[in-house]
Amino acid sequence: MSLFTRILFVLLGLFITLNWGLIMSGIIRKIIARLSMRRGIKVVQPYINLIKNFSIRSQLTHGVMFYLGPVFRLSGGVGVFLFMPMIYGSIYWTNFSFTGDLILISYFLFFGMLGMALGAGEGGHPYSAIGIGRGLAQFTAIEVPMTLAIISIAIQYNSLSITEIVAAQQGGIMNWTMVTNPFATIAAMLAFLGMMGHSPFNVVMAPQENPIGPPTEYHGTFLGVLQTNRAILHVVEAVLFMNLFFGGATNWGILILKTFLIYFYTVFVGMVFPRFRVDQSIPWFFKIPLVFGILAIVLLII
Amino acid sequence: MVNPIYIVAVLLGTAFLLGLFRKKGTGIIALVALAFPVFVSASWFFHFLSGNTEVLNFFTAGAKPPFSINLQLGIEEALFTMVINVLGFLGYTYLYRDFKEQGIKSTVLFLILIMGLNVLIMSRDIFNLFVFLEIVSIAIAGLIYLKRGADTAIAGFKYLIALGVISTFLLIGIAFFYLFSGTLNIDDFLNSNLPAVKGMSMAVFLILMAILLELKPFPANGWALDVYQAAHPGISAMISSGTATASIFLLYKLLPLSSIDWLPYISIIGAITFIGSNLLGIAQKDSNRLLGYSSVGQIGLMLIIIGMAPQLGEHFNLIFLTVFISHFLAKAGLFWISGIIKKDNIRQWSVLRKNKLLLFMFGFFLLTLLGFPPFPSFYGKWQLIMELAHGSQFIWLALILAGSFFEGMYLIRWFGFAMKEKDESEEKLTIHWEKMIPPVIFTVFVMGASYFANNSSDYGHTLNLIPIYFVIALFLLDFLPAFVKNSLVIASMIIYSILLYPDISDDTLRLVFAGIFMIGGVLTLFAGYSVKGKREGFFPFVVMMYAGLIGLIEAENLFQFFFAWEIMTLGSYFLILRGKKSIKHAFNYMLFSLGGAYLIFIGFALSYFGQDSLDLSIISATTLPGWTYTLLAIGFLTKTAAIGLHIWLPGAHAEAESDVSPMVSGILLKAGAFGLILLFLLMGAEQSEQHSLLYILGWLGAITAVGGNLLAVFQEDAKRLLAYSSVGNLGYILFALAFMTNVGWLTAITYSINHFLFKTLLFLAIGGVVMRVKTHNMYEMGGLIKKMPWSFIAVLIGIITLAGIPPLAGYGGKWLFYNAVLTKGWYFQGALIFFSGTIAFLYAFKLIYSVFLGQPKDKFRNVKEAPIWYLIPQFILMIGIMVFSARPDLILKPIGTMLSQSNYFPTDPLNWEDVTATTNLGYWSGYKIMIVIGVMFVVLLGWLMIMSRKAQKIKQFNIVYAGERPFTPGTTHFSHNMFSNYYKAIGFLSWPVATGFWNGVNLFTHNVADNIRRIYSGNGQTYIVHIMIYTIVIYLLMF
Amino acid sequence: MNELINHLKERFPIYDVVESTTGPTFVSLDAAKLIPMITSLKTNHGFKILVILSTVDWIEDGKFQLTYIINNPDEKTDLGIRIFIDRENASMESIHKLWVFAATFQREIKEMYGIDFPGSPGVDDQFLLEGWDEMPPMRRDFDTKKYSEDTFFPRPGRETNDPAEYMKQKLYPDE
Amino acid sequence: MSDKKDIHEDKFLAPENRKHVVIGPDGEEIHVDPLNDYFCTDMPKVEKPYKGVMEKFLNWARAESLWVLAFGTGCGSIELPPLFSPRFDAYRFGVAMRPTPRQSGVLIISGYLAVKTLKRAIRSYEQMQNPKYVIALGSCTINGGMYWDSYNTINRLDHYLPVDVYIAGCMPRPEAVLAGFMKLKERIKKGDAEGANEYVEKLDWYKANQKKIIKDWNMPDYNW
Repeated sequence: MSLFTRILFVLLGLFITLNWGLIMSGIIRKIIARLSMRRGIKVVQPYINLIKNFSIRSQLTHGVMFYLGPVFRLSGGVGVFLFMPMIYGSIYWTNFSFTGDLILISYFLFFGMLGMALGAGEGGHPYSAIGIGRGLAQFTAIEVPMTLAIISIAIQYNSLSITEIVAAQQGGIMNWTMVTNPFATIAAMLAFLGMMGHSPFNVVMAPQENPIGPPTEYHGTFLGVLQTNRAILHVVEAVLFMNLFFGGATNWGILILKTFLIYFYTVFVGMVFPRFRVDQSIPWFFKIPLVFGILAIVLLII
Repeated sequence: MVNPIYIVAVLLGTAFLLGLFRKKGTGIIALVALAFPVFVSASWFFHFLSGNTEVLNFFTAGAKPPFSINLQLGIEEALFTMVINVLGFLGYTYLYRDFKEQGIKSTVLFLILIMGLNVLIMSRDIFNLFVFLEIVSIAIAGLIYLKRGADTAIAGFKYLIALGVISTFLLIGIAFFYLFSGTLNIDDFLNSNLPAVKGMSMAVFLILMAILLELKPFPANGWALDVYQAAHPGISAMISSGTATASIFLLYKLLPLSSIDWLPYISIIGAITFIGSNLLGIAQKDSNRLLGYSSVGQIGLMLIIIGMAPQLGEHFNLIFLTVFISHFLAKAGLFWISGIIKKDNIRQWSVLRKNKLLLFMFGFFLLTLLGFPPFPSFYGKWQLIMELAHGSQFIWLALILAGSFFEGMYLIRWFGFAMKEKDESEEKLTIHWEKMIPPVIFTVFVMGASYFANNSSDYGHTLNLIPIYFVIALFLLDFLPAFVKNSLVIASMIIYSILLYPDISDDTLRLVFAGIFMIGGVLTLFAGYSVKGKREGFFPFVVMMYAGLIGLIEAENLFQFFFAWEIMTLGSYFLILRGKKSIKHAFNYMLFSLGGAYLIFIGFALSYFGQDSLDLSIISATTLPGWTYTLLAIGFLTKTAAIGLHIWLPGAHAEAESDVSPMVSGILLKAGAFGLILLFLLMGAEQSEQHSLLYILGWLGAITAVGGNLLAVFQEDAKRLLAYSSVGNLGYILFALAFMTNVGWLTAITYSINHFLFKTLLFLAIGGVVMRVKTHNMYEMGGLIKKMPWSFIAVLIGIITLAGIPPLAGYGGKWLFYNAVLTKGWYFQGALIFFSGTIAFLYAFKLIYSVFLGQPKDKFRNVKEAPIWYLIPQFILMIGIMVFSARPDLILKPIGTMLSQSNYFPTDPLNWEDVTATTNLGYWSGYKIMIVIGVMFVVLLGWLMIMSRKAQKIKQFNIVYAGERPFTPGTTHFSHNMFSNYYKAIGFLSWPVATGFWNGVNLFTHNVADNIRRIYSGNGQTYIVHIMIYTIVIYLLMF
Repeated sequence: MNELINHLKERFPIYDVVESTTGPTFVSLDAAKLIPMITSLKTNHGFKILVILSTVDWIEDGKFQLTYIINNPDEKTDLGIRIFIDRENASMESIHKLWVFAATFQREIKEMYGIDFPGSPGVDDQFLLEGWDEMPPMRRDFDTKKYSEDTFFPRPGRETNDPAEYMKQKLYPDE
Repeated sequence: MSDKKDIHEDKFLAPENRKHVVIGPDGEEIHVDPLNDYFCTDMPKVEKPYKGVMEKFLNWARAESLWVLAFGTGCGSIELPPLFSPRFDAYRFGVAMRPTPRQSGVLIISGYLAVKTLKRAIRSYEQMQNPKYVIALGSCTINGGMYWDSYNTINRLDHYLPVDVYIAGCMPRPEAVLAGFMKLKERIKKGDAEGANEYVEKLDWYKANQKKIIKDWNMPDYNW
């Protein structure tokens, strides 16, 4: 496949991902509304919000890094997409996954975080820094079960390549990591809760106490960029977990179904549990998810 | 040749004749009289040295013994009389002014003293020895009174009492000796082959005991310490260097009398003295008394050596002479300096800084005492330890090094005070020129002795001394402006690198580290251009440090390695000591380095056990693998600051000067890593049997990584934060090395390179900032991005690399790490490592946010960008990071090839497909990742720029603040105690356990020293009791 | 309570004692005697709490009335002390040394009535009003309606009706 | 501006806002003028809307996505939370609360405005981005309501901020607020709701009115 075709397919895939991300968040919001007996937003409300934000006429900037923050953030999201093989068995939807593997993706997630942190820092708002401090602190704890789970999978499949991990899970639900390595799945899915930043792990943005955390100063186009990234990243992160634990996807339909369920799971948990403080959430991650992560490795070794 | 009897005659004659003269001219006459023996003994010494071996025996009064006294002058006697006479001459020069005030009496006593010492060395008649011992004692007692004062009088009196007791022993011993042997002549006795009589051994015991007591063995030496403390330093110098020399020689001379093997007992006495008095020195604050302890300690060491003579064999001469001459020159020099500055408390020695020459000599003598290379005692100690190990005397070896360590403790602390303690005294240092001459001459002698020691040492000739000569040259050129010297150093380093390249170009591993040391050295030196003025005492030590580093690379045998290691330690110590508040930290650094170096020393010695060469390869053939490797590993770990041994690092790195911090943190730490690499290779690399050691080191590395990073998170001081981060990163390297797999080692080397690149970069950038804002506290800074955009970019690149975020080089390290962890199977340690990697985000963010982002402070409204000389190396390093990120294969491929082809690590290598690295687990293409991310980033940036091109620029307080306005920048900048909730969650992991432990050890040592010190009650009677008990105990031990 | 009043009467020139079964007992006092009496009440009689310090503007008499209500938490009794001070250059001794937070009451009174409490911490700082440079607004000679009309752009067309009249007219126009 | 009185002579200027001197790291004196150094002193510009279909489309999007600044000024603020309860569910109209003015488009003045609160309301309004809308809730904002003769409560909001929609009542119930939102949407879609530009065009007048009653501004004229 020529580079040009590949880029074309990458852009197309990005477009699909973005749209699915927006629609997915719309649907989820709708479901939540119905759960609380409301009509709720329109399903296309995320689109409208996005257009609205891009149509804001005036812009403010605190400095160069304020500009670069959203760029880093979106690069992080898009980059994770670029390095992620979306559809198993398709030569068109594997993006640039030949440049790196699972480790690349799990570390590239930080790229966006760092950019956001710096951009928000340049904004000069103390709440931004407080939010980032909390977010990073929580992330260190999240990373522990996540790492253990990744190590566990890598031992199980003797590979760090996502494509190979997905390939090993083909052939029915009994081959999914979810079944073959349940403890790693549990550990990682608990970590996933923290990664997605829904309640109970949303103290980073906690609107009632810390206006909105890092993006306090962001508005208009900048906010639009951040929202775009959010839409893409939610899908891609769900795809990552789908690939690692739930057998991957062989076509877009399955991808959409699985990512939806994975994403819905975090929202579902978020609806049920109240918010943790950072000094509560970190010890929590060092308890149950850590135990599952260790179990996942110990069981594989023996 | 002049008959040495004239020495006695001239000195005695002058002493008598002096009375005829009035005051005028007596000094000159005495000086001339003292010069005469120097001439005589020196001429004899060179006479013997030039190949004449015939020993000169001559007799007083022209008759044979026992009717006359026979004197002997061989090469030994010639040497010892020569040094004593030189000391006498210089000592008199030093005391010239004091004697002039005192009148003739003192001069007479001094002449008598020198005469007595000469005879003590030459005489072969026991009774004669006794007589002259008495003469010497009385002369000294008289001279002690030179300095008037109550304590002088008391000390002199105690001295007389103690010597009275000792003389009694001696006299009784001699009486019995004569009773049993019928002769008083040593030679006669030795030739007569008398049958061993029981009482004879008692007689000899008493004689030797008296001589030993004269040597002030611990703990029966309270009287001597009081003398050192109270007497005029010029006299103390004579006692410490002169009488001790004579007594040692006396002991050496009389030992053959005994039919019992005294040597083990002498060693034991020496060891107790050496360790005991050095231990007590730790708690000592009075400089003269401290020197006294040190003197006694050194004599103990010499006793050990004499006692060990049979084991040392042919090396005895070198070992004994180097140790002796070091002590002799340095101690006299230090006492003289003490007399010049007239300060008792070691803290007040900071006045030394008023005179550069004095300070230099002070440091010179201290280092001579400490046995640092290239000073003579280094060669002696090396040979001693090696021979002891060869003869499997491991306990002795440990004892000697323990004693040396204690000695190091107080000497270094003293030196720190002199260098850095606040100098409160206002008065000018009055220096008489004639007082400066003797120490200067002795300094020159030390240099000469070093040269001879180097030449006569077995391995000295293999050393590459060019860098050392360069250091000396820089000392001489210290008057030049800083930029000239800086250019000189840079040029020489570049030239040296070019010269060095062909030698190591086939060893990729060495090449990498040489690259880190030399390129890093040149880059960090660039920053030095921003310093105005002369910057005295900086460049010699920089060169010394780099000479040591490069010496490590070049080392082919253990000796060269250890030599380079010590040189490096010394240079870096001086560099660290230059910082403003670094007195305590430099002390800690030196202490840990010294301890570590001694462990390495023992490790080397152990591997020498049972082998004949000193080649590096003997480590792999060691017969005591467990001990050797463990000791060596711990030794190297003190340099890499593994957790538990890390407490010296943060302070030392943080408080050093702005351009020294990157040297010691980015570059110097790699010396430890290099040491470990060398050790692990010699342990047999992949075939190593040391699984448990490696396993422990692996855990240690992981815990170090977590600990270092976690501690970094809670720092408020930017440089301390970076320093703790270094601890963590060296933990990674240790962990990866302990894998002992191909990929593991590649990881370690990648990390070494990365850490060098980003830590040097960060320290330079932060150093530049600190230079401008004049504070280390991050919460005091803020918003500096607008003032220092270039520094900001440097820090940004640095922390992206540090955090291991793709596409920069740090990510390569992480990827390799995962592969290595998975291949090795150390999963949980690996998880700890990755956990610590995420912790790195916390401090990386804190660093860049608190310093560069957030609210600019009023104070720093006008600060300028860091000096261009700081920025240039930063940009070179950034380019380095970029290149290494995009094309890691350029460096990693050759190393990988070397590792897998050299039989070290043949299995599971990293495969390279063009620019993509693959293992059987995954793949990584730095080049492609860079391109993908770069293109995407630029596209998105362009898009956003177009979208928000009209954006209004606003200022720091234009933030949403609930309709209010922020109060002040200081209260709006969120930085201090940024991660308080993190501390709440897992802060207990960062409690200072290690610091507490080492403080406890320190306190314990001091308490022990303090408690033992109480036996010195200051009471003369107590001292006598000590002497008696001591003698009885020795007697009981021997019979 | 009577006991206390009698006790006080012996020592301080209180007058105008108004006793109540439901609320606090009020006594009046010379301004000069306030500090000794209130100190005595606090230290000797257990009135540990200052409930409120309030002001009444008796413009007709040319007096300000300051009311200190104090509370004895052990016996659950309240005592109100009224004092009267001149309206011109009104000034009163501060009691912030007895109760630190009294400074806040005094600061408010300074702002709203212009009564000075020399020595009270922060008494001149603005309290509720930001940037107020008119007459203290709670004084009865301050015409708040006129001020409002002058300052706040009153919307024209506002009518004022007597509610009773208006309701009658609207609801029962026939009667 | 109408009166160019130097703000530094203002007796109400807070101490931390006065010019002062600090000592820099090299011992040099640095003169700090907080008002100019800490704040952007530029004036806002009129942001011209697009023409034709494009603007219509954008206006539709703006109307369907109304982000309200969570800022309650008076008793009316208690009427707002029910809007998002299942009973009234304002979300279905694209209305949402945002905690920061930067991201909000609608400022609801919910009830009486004391002078002190007005100052914060104006600052918050100025920190919102163009286009932005103001809904005035309750009679107090229209003519002062029951506080019409108070010395401390404003009578007519439209003298200080450009109001798009008034909702009468004391207090208006949530249904009325929803009706107000509908009205606002209509205005936006028609392109009438250009309050932000109006405010900029008549900035002098607005500022004069604001400064008449707000005497301790403690900031440059426009709060970015």
